[in-house]
Amino acid sequence: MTNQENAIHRTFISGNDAVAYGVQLCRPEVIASYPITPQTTVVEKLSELVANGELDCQYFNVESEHSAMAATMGAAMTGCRTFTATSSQGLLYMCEMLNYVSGSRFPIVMMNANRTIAAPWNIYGDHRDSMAMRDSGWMQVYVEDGQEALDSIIQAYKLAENCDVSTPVMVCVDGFVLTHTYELVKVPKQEEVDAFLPKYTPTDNILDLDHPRGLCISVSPEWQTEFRYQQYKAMEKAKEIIPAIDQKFNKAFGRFYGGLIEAYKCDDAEYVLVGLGSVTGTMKIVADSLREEGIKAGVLKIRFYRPFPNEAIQNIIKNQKGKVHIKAIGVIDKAVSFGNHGPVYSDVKAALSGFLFPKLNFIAGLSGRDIKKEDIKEMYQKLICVSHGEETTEIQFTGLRWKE
Amino acid sequence: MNKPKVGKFVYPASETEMPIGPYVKAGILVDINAGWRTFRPILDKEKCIKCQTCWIFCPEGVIDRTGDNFEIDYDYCKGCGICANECPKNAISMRKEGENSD
Amino acid sequence: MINVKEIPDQELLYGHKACPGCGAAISSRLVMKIIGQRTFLAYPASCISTVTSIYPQMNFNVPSMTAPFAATGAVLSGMRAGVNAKGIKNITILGIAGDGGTADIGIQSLSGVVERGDDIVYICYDNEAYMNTGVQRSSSTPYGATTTTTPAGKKSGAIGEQKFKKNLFDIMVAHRISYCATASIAYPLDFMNKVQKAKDVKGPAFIQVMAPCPTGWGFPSNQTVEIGKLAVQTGLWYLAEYENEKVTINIVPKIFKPIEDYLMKQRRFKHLKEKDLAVIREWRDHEWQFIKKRYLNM
Amino acid sequence: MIEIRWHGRGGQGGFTAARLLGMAAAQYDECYAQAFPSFGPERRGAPVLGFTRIDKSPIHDHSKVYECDYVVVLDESLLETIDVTQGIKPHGRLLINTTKKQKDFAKLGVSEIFTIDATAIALEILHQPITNTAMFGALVAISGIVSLEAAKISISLSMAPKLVEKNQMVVEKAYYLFKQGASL
Repeated sequence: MTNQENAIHRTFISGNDAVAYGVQLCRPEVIASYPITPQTTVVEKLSELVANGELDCQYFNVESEHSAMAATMGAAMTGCRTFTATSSQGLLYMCEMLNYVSGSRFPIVMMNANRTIAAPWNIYGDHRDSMAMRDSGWMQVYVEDGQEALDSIIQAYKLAENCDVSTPVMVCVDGFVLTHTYELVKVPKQEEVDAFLPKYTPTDNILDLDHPRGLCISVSPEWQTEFRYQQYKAMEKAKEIIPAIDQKFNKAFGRFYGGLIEAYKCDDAEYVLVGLGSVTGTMKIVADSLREEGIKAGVLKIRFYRPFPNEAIQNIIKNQKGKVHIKAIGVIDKAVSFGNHGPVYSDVKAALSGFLFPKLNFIAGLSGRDIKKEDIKEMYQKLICVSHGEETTEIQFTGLRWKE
Repeated sequence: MNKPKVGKFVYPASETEMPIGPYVKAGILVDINAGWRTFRPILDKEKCIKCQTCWIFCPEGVIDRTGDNFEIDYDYCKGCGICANECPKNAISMRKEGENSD
Repeated sequence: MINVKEIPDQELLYGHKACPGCGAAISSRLVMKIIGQRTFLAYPASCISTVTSIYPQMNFNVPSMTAPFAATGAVLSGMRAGVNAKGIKNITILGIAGDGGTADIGIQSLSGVVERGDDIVYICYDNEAYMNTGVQRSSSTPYGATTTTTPAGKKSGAIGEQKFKKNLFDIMVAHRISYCATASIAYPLDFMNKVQKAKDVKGPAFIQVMAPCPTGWGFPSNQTVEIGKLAVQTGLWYLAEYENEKVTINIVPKIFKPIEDYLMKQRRFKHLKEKDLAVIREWRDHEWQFIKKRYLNM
Repeated sequence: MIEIRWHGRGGQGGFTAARLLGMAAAQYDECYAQAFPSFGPERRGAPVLGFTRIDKSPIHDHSKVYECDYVVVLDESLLETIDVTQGIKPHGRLLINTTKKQKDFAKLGVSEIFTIDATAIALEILHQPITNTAMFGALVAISGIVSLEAAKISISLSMAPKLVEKNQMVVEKAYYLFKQGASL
C-alpha cells in the first residue's frame, strides 16, 4: 500500500462525519432531515454525498423535526430503509413521533447528537434529551468515540430490521465532545458492509398495492395490552440479539464492543463506576491509573440503555466462584430526573437491589461541563470512603461551585 | 357493485399470531351497521328513473346501481334519509323500522 | 369532464361507522372513487380515522395509514420519497384530513409538503370544527357558530365563535401550488372533476371540500346535501379553483339567497340575532367584493 | 501524549490547522490523534481555540485539554486580551505569528518561544493573510511531531485541489525557516 492509499484507509474525521459515512455504507433509500446544532454536519455531509452521487438516496429537507420523523416514517411504510438525525430540542419536538414509530414497529435508525435541553438555553452536550425519551419505545445505544458511532449505525440497522425485533434504534453521540471531535476512524469497505447488512426485507407491516393493509391503526383497550406486550417482548428479544450482532460484527470487521455493556477491568474490581458515552473513555484512563496505585478500579460502560442490561450488569458483580467482589458502585449521570436520582442510577440501583454494597450517584457533565480526570478520580475516592462506612449523600453534583 | 364483504375476523389466539405492528388487512368487514337504523329507505322501482342522485350522495355507498333495478344494501344503510330527500322523483320513502312495508 | 356513468362502481370506502348523513363520509367516498386503488392513503386523527380504522376494522380498501395529527403533509412527503425510491409508478399519494388537522395543527406540515412541490393530493374535508372529539372550534369554524369551546353566552351576549373562517384556499394559492380548489359535497360532479385534476396534475394538489356535519351543526341527517347547497347559494362558501396560475370561480351567484335560509336551519346558529346576521352579511359581501375585484375583474 | 492548543480568531483557520496536524499524525504517521475546536457558535473574528492530541497509542481521553506541550498563536493581537501561556507545561513551547523577535515576549515567562512572520509568507504565496498553514508548517518544524511529508499529504487530503499546491508551498517555506541549513 502506498502512503497515500494508507492515508485514505485511516481516516481522520469528526464523529458526525463518522455517522454520515456509516449511514452511507448502510445504503438508506430515504433520508428526511432538519438541521440542529450539533447534529447539523451529519445532514450536511449526507446531502453532500447525495449531491455528489456517492449515495443513491431520496434526500429531502423538511420543516421541523416532527415532520422529519413523520416523513421518515412515511418512507419506512413503503418498505424503505430510512435515516434521520436530530438533537436536543429537536428530539423533544419529535417526541410524539418517536412513540408513533416504535408503536408501529418501523425499524428506523436515527442519530441523536446528545445536547442538553432548554431552559436555560445551551447547545452543549449532556444526556437530558435522550434520557427524556427513555420510554419512547426506541432502543438507545450510547457510543464512546467516532469509531463506535460509525460501527453502531451499521449494527443499529442490523438490529432494528431483525424481524423478531422490528423496533427503531437511536444512536446517541455526545454533542461536540464526539460530534465535532476529529479522531482516527477506520471506514469499512462497502462490500464488507453489504455482506454484513444485506438489503432490507420488510415484514408485512408495509403499504402494498397488491395486499392492501391499514397501518398504524387505532386499537381499543381490548387489544392494546397485547400490542404493548409485543413491544416489551421485542425489547427483551433484543437483549439476546444485540450481543450476537456485536459478535458477528467482530468477525466481519475486527471490532467488538461487548454487546449490551462493556465491563472494563471489572473481573476483580472493588470499585466500579458506571457511565455512558464519551466519558467512559476518560473513566478507563482513570481506572488504569488507579490500578497502578493498587486500587482495584473498574469501569462499566453501558452501551444499550434501552433495552436495559439488567442481567449483564448483575453478572459482573460476582466472580466465577460466586463471591461478590464489589465494595461500592457509582453511577455517572449526565442527566437528572428532578425529584429523584439520575435516570441511569435509578435503573442500576434497581438492577442491583439485591446487593447491599453502597451505591452513589454522581450528576456530572451537565450542559457541556467537562468531566475532568480529577473529577472521576474523586468519584472513586468517594466510593472507597463510602465502602469504609463513611456517611455521605447518595446523590452528588460533581464540580458544583459551592459545597452542598 | 364491487365492495368488501363481511367476513369473520379471526383474532390472534396466541402471541405468535399477533401481527408485528398495529396493521390489519383491508377488504374484510367485521360487522354490519344495520342496527343503527331507525328509518329504512324504500325504493319505488316504478318511480325510479335511475338518475343516480341517490347513488352519488349516499355517505355509505350502499346503493347498488349495477343490476336491473337499484338495490340497497340494508346491512350497511344507516337510514340517514339523504337519498329520499334528494331524489328528484320522490321514489324513495323513509319508513320506520319494524312497521310493515305495505 | 367526469361522466357519472363512468365513475367506478367499486366502493373503496365501505362499512364505516360515521354518523348517519355524514358529509365527511360522502366526500371521502367520492374521493376514493376518482383516486382509485393505486394509492397510498394517509389520514390523521379525525372523524375519518375513527370511523374507518379501529382494530380489526379497516373500511378503506386501499393501502392506508393513520397519520399523526400534526404531520399528514410530512407523511405524504415520506411516502412519495419512498415510492420514488422503490420505483413504483402511477400511484397517487393521498391525504384526507379534517379542517383541524389541516388549518390548525397540520398547517406547518401542509405548507412543508406543498413548498417542497411533492406530487401528492391533499383533501381537507371541512366540517368547520373538531367533530371527532365532540365539536370544539377550529380556525375553520365560521363567525357566530357555537361549539363546545365557543359557547354562546346567555347573559354575556357572547355569540359563539368570534373570528371569521381561515381562508385555506388563499394560503395555498400563495404557495403557488400546482393545483388547488374549494368544493362542496353538494356539488359532487364539480368536486370529482377537481379531484381528477388534483390526481392528474404533477406536484402538490389541495382541495378543501365543505362537508356539512348533521351532528355538529345541528340539522337532520337527511339534509346534508341541502345545507351544503345553501352554503354556496347564500355566498357563505364559494367554489373556486387555481390552476395554471389563475383562479376561477366556478359558481358566481347572481343574487345571494338570504343567509337566514342557511344559518337558521342549523342549531349552531340558532341563537344569532339580527345584528349578528348583519355582521355575517357584511363579511360575505366584503369577501365577494374581494373575490370579484381580484379574480373576476368586476 | 502531546497536547497542542491553537489560538486564532473565528475564520482564520486555527481549527483547520489543529485538524491538519491530527490528520498528518493519524492518517500518515501511524499515530493516534484527536482534534477539536472550542465548541460553540462560529463567529467570524471572535477569539477561538483549537486543540490537537497526539499519541502512539489509542486516545480514550475525551475530557478537555488543560495542559499543553505547544501553544500556537495565529494572531498576535490576541496576546493583548488572552493569557496564551495558561496551562503551558514547564518545558512547553510557544509559537507566535509576529514580526517581533523572541526577546520581545520574554515577559510571558515561557522557557521556549518561537516567532515567525507567517502573515508575510501567506501574503507572498497565497496573496491572502491566511496564516494557518504557515503556522502548521512552523509547528511541524519546531516540534518534529510529524514529518514534512505527512504535513503536505494532510493538505492534499483535505483541501480543495486548487488550494493544495500553494498551501503545501506555504508549509514548506515556514518549515524551512526553522530548519537550519536546509533550503527550498
